[in-house]
Amino acid sequence: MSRGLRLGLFAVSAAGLTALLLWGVAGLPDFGHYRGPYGFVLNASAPGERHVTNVVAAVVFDYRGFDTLGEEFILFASVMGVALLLRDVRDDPGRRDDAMRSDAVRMVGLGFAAVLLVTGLYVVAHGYLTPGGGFQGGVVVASAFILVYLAGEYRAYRRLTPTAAVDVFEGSGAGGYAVIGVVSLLLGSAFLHNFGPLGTSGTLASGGSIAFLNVASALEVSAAFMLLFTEFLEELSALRPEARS
Amino acid sequence: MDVLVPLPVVIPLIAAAALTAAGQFLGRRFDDTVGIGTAAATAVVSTMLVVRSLDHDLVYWFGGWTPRHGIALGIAFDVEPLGAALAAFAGVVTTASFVFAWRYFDEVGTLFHVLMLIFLGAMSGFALSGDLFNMFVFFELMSVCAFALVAYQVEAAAPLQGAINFAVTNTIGALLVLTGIGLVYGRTGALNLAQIGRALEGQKPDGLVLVAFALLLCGFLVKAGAVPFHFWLSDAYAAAPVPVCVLLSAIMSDLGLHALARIYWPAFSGTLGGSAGSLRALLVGLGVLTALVGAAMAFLQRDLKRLLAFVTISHVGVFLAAIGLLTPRGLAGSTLYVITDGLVKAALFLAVGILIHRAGSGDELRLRGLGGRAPVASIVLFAGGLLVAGLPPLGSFVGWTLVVRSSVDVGYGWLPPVLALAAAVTGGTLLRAAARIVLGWGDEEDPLLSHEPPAEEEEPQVPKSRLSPPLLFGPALALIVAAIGVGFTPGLGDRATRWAERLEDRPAHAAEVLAGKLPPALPPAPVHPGVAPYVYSLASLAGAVAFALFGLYRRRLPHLVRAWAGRVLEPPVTVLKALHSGVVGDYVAWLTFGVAALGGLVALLGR
Amino acid sequence: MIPLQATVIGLVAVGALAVVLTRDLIRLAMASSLYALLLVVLFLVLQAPDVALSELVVGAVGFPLAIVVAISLERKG
Amino acid sequence: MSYLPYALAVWIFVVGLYGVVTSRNLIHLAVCLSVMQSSTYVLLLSIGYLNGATAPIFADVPKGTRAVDPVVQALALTDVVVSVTVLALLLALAIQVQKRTETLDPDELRAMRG
Repeated sequence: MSRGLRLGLFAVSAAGLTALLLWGVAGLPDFGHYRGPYGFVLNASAPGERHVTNVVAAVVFDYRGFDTLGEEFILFASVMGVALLLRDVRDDPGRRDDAMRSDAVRMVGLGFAAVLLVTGLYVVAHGYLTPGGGFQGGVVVASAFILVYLAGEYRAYRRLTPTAAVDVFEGSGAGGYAVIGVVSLLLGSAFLHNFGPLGTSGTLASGGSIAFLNVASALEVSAAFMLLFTEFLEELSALRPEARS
Repeated sequence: MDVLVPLPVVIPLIAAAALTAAGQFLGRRFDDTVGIGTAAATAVVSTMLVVRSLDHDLVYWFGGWTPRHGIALGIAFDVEPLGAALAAFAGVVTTASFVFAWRYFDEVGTLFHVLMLIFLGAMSGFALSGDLFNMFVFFELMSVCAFALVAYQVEAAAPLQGAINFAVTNTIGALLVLTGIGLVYGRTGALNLAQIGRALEGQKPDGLVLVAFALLLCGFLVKAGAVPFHFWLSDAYAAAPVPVCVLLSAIMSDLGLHALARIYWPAFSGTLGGSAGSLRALLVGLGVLTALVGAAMAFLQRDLKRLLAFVTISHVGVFLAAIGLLTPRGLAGSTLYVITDGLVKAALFLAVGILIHRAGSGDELRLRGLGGRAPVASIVLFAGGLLVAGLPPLGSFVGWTLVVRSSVDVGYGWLPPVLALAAAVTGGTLLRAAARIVLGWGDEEDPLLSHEPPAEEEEPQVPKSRLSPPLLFGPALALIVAAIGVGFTPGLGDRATRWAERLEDRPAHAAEVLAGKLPPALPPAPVHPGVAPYVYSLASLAGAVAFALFGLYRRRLPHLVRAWAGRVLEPPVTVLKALHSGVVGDYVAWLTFGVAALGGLVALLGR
Repeated sequence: MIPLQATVIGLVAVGALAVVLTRDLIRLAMASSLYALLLVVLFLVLQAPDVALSELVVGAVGFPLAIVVAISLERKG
Repeated sequence: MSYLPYALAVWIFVVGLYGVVTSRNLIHLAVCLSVMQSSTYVLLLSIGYLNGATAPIFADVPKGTRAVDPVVQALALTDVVVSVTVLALLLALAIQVQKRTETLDPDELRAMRG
């Protein structure tokens, strides 16, 4: 099909699709007048039942915790997939030198990395109290390590994140989430049923299993993003002409 | 709640994670063993679920969040025998694929096994889930694994192109599904299918309901590969390595169709039931179109993997037509057909894998007369061709019987002959290939067929000594035998109809899911097929032989006939070939067209 | 609907169009980062801080990655 | 006016689709696909929004405060992850395409047709 023909077909179809979608959304309740019931029921019951202040976290890790298991494995599978697709350019990291950067850049970069690491851990830890949680905090923790790389400390980065070890974290994070569910089964209740003490709302020691699932998720996400970065950065450094010589 | 229910998902996922964490420290044989063991265990657990759900559904609430006052708080798995059978089937095919792939992929360590296991877990979850958004999650999980597995052979351009076309179209399909979910949620405030059904019950379908249903329909049809959403499928399946093709072709496409039934009956039948007649016409029409386009394109291929991909599309059309009849018999027949036919297609893909391995090519013309190098593959090719053409009473004949009966029940007596024609063409194509490869019949060149596939770099070259024959041949033979055997299970068709009835009885199903009220067990529903299914099957078998001979000896026809046939057939063939351009922009344009057209028809017919 | 929400909605609408129409890769990377930030603001005014934080970390990490990849590929190509 | 956020979601979806259909560069195509994906976040979050309500986080708020729907937010979180994974896979594919065929134009990929 020529590009003109394709564009014509698309233009006609897209007009129809737009009309269709607009007709569909016109049947929704007016913006700002959500009628429930699902979310409202959870808003009313979650703080009392689950002793968490962030209901979104309760939905993510408990009421709909099984979705999150799937989500963890989507990320996990995509990391494995990217590793499969980019497997042909694994050069030996030991032979490559660090890029030349000024000491100031290094110091600032490493300082930022430390700040990011602490921030990330904080975001993870308070996930069921305030906005944030395993996913968001995990990405921030991973980006702390990336900053080490960007600051020019390639060898330090590789020492901090040897692929074999990160693989272990990745596997135990994703697998750990599922294993926590299996623990519930072994205790005789439903998969992913809460078994930890609920604790006092508003403190870190609250939420029961949510806390464990949150940590497993953070482990998986930070390892996943580190692996993704390593794969792409290796690929790029292989593309750089100076790295080949 | 039955403790087995989460296991078909959880076992493969935990095994995949453990393999990632520990596999790099252990040997290759360990990976293979874990893969086979896990897939087999999953198949066994899913089979146990079929048995346990024979009398009533197994409803499982994750986290123990049972519904309160009819409002679902958590996610439910709703295990019924047909869905559990599909999950068990996925486990069986994955096991066969792992056995075939024993030390097949040397360079990638654990990655192949990890992705295949996650893929298996995702398929099980997709087949069992009773929650709309949870289905989307497993839909995406299947996709992500499949994208990467298709592009396994990154050195060649074709797998990359196939994976890109696959990834882009299926991601858009998933977005259509998600938009549909959003609309449904905005209206009903529910994600559980039974609860959605109760909320929509008895309402006159308005724009939102019709559009939401159309979006979900189109999204799942993209995954299934129905016309005009099918273009990605032939590119992806032709480029994927054989052990992956087996899974994609035998089960993934058909799961999309089963999802349609699982969504339509519990959630939408209460509001769209009034226009079921027009909806039936739409779905059956689309199914027939898909069956014929797929069959015609299959006939034009010489690359055996691409040929089988188009056979898959044709069969998706048959199943869509059967499910689209919107009767219990249609659904039961379609599911039985999916499983028996999936076993055959898996065996055929493995036979192609054996040919590539033993004779160095997957190209029909280049393999002419070389079948002797792989006798087992030759047997499988012939048997598969006959089974696809419809050899009564073997293989998919049980499902076929139900489909024929159901078509007559709803006044679609014209449907079985048309589907038999599609079976004749696909079966004929396979018999043509088998005769050419094994017996050396036909010409050495055939300009009608598409271009020669790129040189055989698509399969990893494994040293011949490394693969012991039983591991190579065993799975293909076992699958063919299983396909023949399933048809002999006594009373299968009668029982399957009852299982489908349970899914389609919306009020009883909702009471069971949301309030735990078990329905009474029903006795089997006898089918009494009469002679019609035999007649159609024998006719399609005869047609298949005729098509095979036509494909092989077309040039020996009288000159006048050839000239006339050329003038009539050439324009549509050229157009059909040109439409499958391999360009992702074209495919997305067709996808947009399909959504607009189908959505428009649903809107017109549903009101 | 408050004016703030309407304003942000308008900006996001323009942002999406801008991203799609940008064909130069380096500008595309910048446009998409900006678009991610606009989405963060939209999610905040829709009272969804968790999603906003997610989009922020992904926009701050994912899109820059796309930038680096894009630039390197183009320089090489 | 009260349907504006929903219309925005439709707009983003169609605009992104236009980008995908016309794209001459796989990286641009991947970004357009994530733009399309953002339409679903907008749709979900607008559906669950409630006038004058707070976020569903009950730290330091008086009891009985109305909050927006937490479920759509959980769905959107999953959606964000899906978007990232698809972007990562498509970029990896794009890198390989560039290496094998020296082009990023999807229209130039002609290994399979007919």
